[in-house]
Amino acid sequence: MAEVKLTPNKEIDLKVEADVITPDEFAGKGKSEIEQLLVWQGPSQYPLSDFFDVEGEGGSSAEDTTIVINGDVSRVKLIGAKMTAGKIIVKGSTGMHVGSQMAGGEIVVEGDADSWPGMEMTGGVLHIKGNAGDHVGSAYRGSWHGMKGGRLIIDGNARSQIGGGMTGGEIIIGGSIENFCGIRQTGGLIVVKGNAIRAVGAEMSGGTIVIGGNIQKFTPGMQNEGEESDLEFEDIKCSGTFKKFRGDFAIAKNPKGIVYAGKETNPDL
Amino acid sequence: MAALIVKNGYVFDPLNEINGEVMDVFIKDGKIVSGLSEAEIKDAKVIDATGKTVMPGGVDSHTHIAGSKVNSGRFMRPEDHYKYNKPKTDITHSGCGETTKTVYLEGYEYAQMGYTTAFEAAVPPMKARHTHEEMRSIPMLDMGAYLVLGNNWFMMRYLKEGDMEKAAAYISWMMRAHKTYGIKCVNPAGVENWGWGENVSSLDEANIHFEITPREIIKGLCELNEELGIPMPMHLHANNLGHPGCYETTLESLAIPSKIKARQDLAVEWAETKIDPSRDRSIYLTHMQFNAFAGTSWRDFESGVKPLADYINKNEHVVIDSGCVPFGNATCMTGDGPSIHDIAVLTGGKWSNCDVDLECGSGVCPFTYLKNNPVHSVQWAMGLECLLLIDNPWQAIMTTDSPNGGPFTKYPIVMSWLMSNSFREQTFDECHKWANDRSELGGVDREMSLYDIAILTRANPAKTIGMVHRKGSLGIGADGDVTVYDIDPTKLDVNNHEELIRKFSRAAYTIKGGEIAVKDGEIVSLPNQRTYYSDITVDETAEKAMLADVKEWFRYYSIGFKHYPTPEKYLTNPTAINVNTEK
Amino acid sequence: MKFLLNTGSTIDEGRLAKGGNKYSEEYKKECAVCWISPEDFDLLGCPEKVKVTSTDGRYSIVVNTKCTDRVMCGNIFMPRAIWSNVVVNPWTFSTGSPLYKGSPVTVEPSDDEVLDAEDVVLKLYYGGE
Amino acid sequence: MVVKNVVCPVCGGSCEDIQVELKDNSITVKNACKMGNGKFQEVVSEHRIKDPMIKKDGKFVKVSWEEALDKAAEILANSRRPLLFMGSETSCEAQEVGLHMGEYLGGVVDSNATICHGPTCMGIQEAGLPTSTCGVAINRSDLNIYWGTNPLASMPRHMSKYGLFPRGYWTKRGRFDRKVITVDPRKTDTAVASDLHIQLQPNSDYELLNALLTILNGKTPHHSVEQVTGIAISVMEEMVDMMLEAKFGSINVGLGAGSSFGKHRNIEMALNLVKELNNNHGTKFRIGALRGHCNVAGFNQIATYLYGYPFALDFARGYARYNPGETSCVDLLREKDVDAALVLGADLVGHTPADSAKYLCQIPMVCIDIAPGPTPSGADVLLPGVIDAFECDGTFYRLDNVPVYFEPFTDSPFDFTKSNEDTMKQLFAKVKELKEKA
Repeated sequence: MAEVKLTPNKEIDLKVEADVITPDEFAGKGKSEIEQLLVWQGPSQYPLSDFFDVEGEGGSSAEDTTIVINGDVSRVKLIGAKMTAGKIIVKGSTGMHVGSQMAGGEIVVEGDADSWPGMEMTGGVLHIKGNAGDHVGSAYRGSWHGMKGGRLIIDGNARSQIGGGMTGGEIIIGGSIENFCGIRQTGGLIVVKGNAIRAVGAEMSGGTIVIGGNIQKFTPGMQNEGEESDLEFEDIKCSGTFKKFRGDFAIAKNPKGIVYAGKETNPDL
Repeated sequence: MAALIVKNGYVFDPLNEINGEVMDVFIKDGKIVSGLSEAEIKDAKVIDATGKTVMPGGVDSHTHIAGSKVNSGRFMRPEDHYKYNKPKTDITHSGCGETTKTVYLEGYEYAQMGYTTAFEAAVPPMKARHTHEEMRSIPMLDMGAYLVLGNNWFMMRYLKEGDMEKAAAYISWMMRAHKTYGIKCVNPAGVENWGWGENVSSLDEANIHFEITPREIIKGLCELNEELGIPMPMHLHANNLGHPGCYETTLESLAIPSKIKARQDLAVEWAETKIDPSRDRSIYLTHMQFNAFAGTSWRDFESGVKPLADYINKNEHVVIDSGCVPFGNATCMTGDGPSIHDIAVLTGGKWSNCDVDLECGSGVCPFTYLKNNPVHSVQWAMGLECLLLIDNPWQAIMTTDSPNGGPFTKYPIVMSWLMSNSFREQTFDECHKWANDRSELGGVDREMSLYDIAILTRANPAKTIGMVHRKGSLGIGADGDVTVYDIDPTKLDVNNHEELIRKFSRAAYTIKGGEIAVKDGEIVSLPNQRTYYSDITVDETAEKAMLADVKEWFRYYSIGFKHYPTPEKYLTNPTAINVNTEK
Repeated sequence: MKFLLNTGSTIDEGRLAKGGNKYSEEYKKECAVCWISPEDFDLLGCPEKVKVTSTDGRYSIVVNTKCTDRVMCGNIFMPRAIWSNVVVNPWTFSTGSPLYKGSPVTVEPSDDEVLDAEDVVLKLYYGGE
Repeated sequence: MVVKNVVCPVCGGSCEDIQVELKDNSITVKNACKMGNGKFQEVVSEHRIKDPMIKKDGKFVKVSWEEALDKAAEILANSRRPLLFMGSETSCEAQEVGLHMGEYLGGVVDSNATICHGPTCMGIQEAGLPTSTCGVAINRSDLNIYWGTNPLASMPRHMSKYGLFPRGYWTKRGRFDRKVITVDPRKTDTAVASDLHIQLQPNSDYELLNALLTILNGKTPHHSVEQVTGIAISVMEEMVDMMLEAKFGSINVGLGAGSSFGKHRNIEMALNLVKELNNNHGTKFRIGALRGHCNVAGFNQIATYLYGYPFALDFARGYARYNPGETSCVDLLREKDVDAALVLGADLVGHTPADSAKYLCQIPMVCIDIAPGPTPSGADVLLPGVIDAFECDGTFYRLDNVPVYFEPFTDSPFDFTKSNEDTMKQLFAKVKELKEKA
């Protein structure tokens, strides 16, 4: 397995778009070729080496290539976008769109991720160890088709519109979330260990959401369907007792979306 | 501008009955000429078309590319845009949109396919300024637009009262006020009912309050159209569109003007053509495929094209465009609010609707035609049936009702299906078996020639809408609009449809008004565009009396009378066509 | 005390803004104002002026008060203008539009001066760093 | 001389029945509302910005038009990522030049919608827009709902012209033929004039709309909605009944829905509600936004047909990309992701949150405006604006997206520019010249 190490070499003012940072692009390329890959800053393109010191070279295929980003890249967008194989490790925080439309391979972000991680992803694993912004694994504006497959794990908190239009795959969030989690979801699974503010499962017609903590403002179109304990979704287990709801009846006459809300944490529901 | 010679190509010019003869085409000062002087030849730019196909510039007589409903489509569909982008170049603007394209892209992509002329199919009068604003921004294409009148309060009132003189004066005033070209009639009487959430279901059902029937409106508008000598026949989007069984309504609708004689009265200098350039049809049915559904529900849905085609084969007063469905992404948009609403209920997707003061309405919803969907696959077959079962190509025009059946950029695929039986067979194999079981297409082995294609995409649309004085032919005096496709007719292999599609998609040359706009499928210059509208002469007294009515009823409009018309400022090279001058 | 801040137009705010009078005393009188419900006003001790502080505590603005039953308890209203926008939450929930309506803010009585619109620009935005 | 049928350039109402009489130093205006009248007085006002100015050592100094224009062009041409803010207080024609310039420079172009009905636009992108032009509501509507808007303050003639009082074809008795519901956490004058005032808790529009739809779909909303919205389910049911009893209902949404917590999702839900109401419930419904700013709808329309998106267009890659929160003005400024700005006909410094306003004051900024205010104060180059519909012709789009062509009743007071469109074109030519030299 070949490893390419990218070390940020300057403070970035205007944000940079680096959708070339993928194992697919790096595969088969030597150090100097990687250095010459072009990234965008505003309307101009610059070699990758203007922003990163490059060490190592790509493997023979994407699968054989690991990219380690050695530092904070919170002003760099689109890292790992559309990647199909291989691995990216970010030893810091990333900007928007990390792993956007990714189809395979693995991305690990040790810090935080800005909004839109894993937009419309179809496969692979995207693991963010810190917090994430809005639109985790969601669809682009106007589209009702978000994440289709793969797994998105966020150890910390995430904000609004998680899994918008999700049709498949799993999103697992260790911390708390804000608004409109699973909006327009039609398939797949979202598990949130912490609390939610509002509109969980709004406009969903399929798929499953589990909220372990408290939901401040519940979605009115959800109808109670009793209780279930110790949920299991293949390798994902949620222990404890949950109130089960089906919905969203605001959006459909016979919706198939399921929301589980922790029983202890939601005495008022 | 230097003269231009398109040399040595295989020329297909149906209006001059030229079928693949090798010849030269000469253009001077933007017009086709019979030849050039020696001095002119010396300075002329020469395009070597040896081994290539030469046709007049393409003409689209029914497309949705400008105006408020088109823009509603663009507005509500960012997901249609974000993956379909064309960056700016030194001479072109950027653009985006697979089915709801931005204005610049519309001009460029039509030109890249060899088209030079496109007419916008529906203008809501009160929003005509918007349509013109967009047309002004569409590069390269010569354009015109049809005014929606089938549910207009003034029109319905005059027709109900039988006041044909004022009705004629109203049409004349409206065409001038809004700089539009012909009459469009969408779901007559039904769209007004949609103002209350209703529709009409038969030709003899009177609508709410105005108490006029679709039949009366169609008849009235067809009569007025010919009385005024308007360039094109009354352009009908029939009632019940998109509902199983609607073909029967369509059949009845086509019969309404069967006794009305076409009368086109234009003060223009016609280009020289062998075939009589004036039109002989009294009704132009649009997107026939959507109006040809048979069956009683989606379960027993089937093609109703055959009975309609049979009727058309026996009745010369009808011309149609097809509204083909080439599969894939589309955006449904029409002035028929209730029909779009029904589609949106079926899809459960996004839905836009806009009813317009005293005039008309519109609806928009995204749509995807899937090969494995039984109904969609039949619709694909039906669109091709419309063109293949009608015997006389001069009664048919190829469209996708862009972007309803699919975007116009898919015309090359449709052209290839028409030319290649093996390509149709291949598609039958790929799609749901209903396509074969529930249409007649499988039994058709007709393969269209390049000559037929030239009729369906150039000569006949131009003739139908009364533009042969400039468009649709390579006759002397016609506009210097020429398409060169890199297709050698002597070596044409229609089984290689992939190559055919590619060659129709990227013209070797598109020449517009004598300027080379496209070379090898790329935009190389941006010739000026023009907007045509009808300036119809009517009796002044009738006009005065009509205007008195209009002003009185104007209090029901939310816009003032003074701000209602469209000033010429919104048009690029406004070109009035004087109509009804002999009367 | 914690409140939800609602901002919006008032007819005189519109009249003065459209009339180009953003630097007039009249505009300041109309817009540098915090509407408070009678109950909350009492709780605050009926102050003539209050200091409103943004959600994250980084920005504050002092404005006059207006006691009115037009707003509900727990809410305050400020005409949309530079004073209210100083304390509006700049986070847009990925929509581009900040929380002009419903920003959580803190309100406390104050004796400080109410700044003119121009001074807000000069003192807070230019001199602020 | 009295000029009739003048178009008012203040709000999205685009009233076109204004009468003006302009004398040497005064103007008399008829038919305009308080706000409109305020603007008409600008033609003769003392404070009008008349001279081009450049800020030198923190102070504005008067300079020639050429010098100011050169400096402005320099700022834009030297920028690595400019923000062009095409405000709503000008014509589509001027805004179009800004879009072209943004495309040319690879910058970002935004407009007032971004801090106004941007979320409404985004809601439409999620659900579509079942609407009509205003006349349809005038002629047919027997139920009018004001949701999160107080038109008496933001569009003062809306009630008399479009919403409440107008006598239409089937509503000949005006107010007597209409019921009115207002949804607003504040007891506004509009709320007071209504038949039903739903005084919901702030930031609970989404839950209320979701509950109304649930009722419409034949279910009882979850009981917690009463506590969340502060509205009893029985009142919600009453509201649904009123909607279903209407022959034709018209909903007018304001920023109370689009700008509060929930943003575009509130609007999306309102649009879903209207969609469902049109599905065989025996009623017809339309919805429209009250566009407070003059030509804010116009920018949305032209940006969409020219480049595909209604606002927040980022041209960095040579074509437009759109992602509010990333490519929108407030976020770009907050994130310091642009390095220069051009602001035409909008008070961005006054109307964006402090972080954004502050950064805008720090970067080089060109401002085109007519009167002093926070944004002119924050500018480095100040170019005098021309007042559309008073001093030049052009196009506005009305709140219902109907384009209105306006003609002036007087001339531009300047010999160096005829209109903002003219100014923008002159500026663009200079920018091109500089860029091509470099």
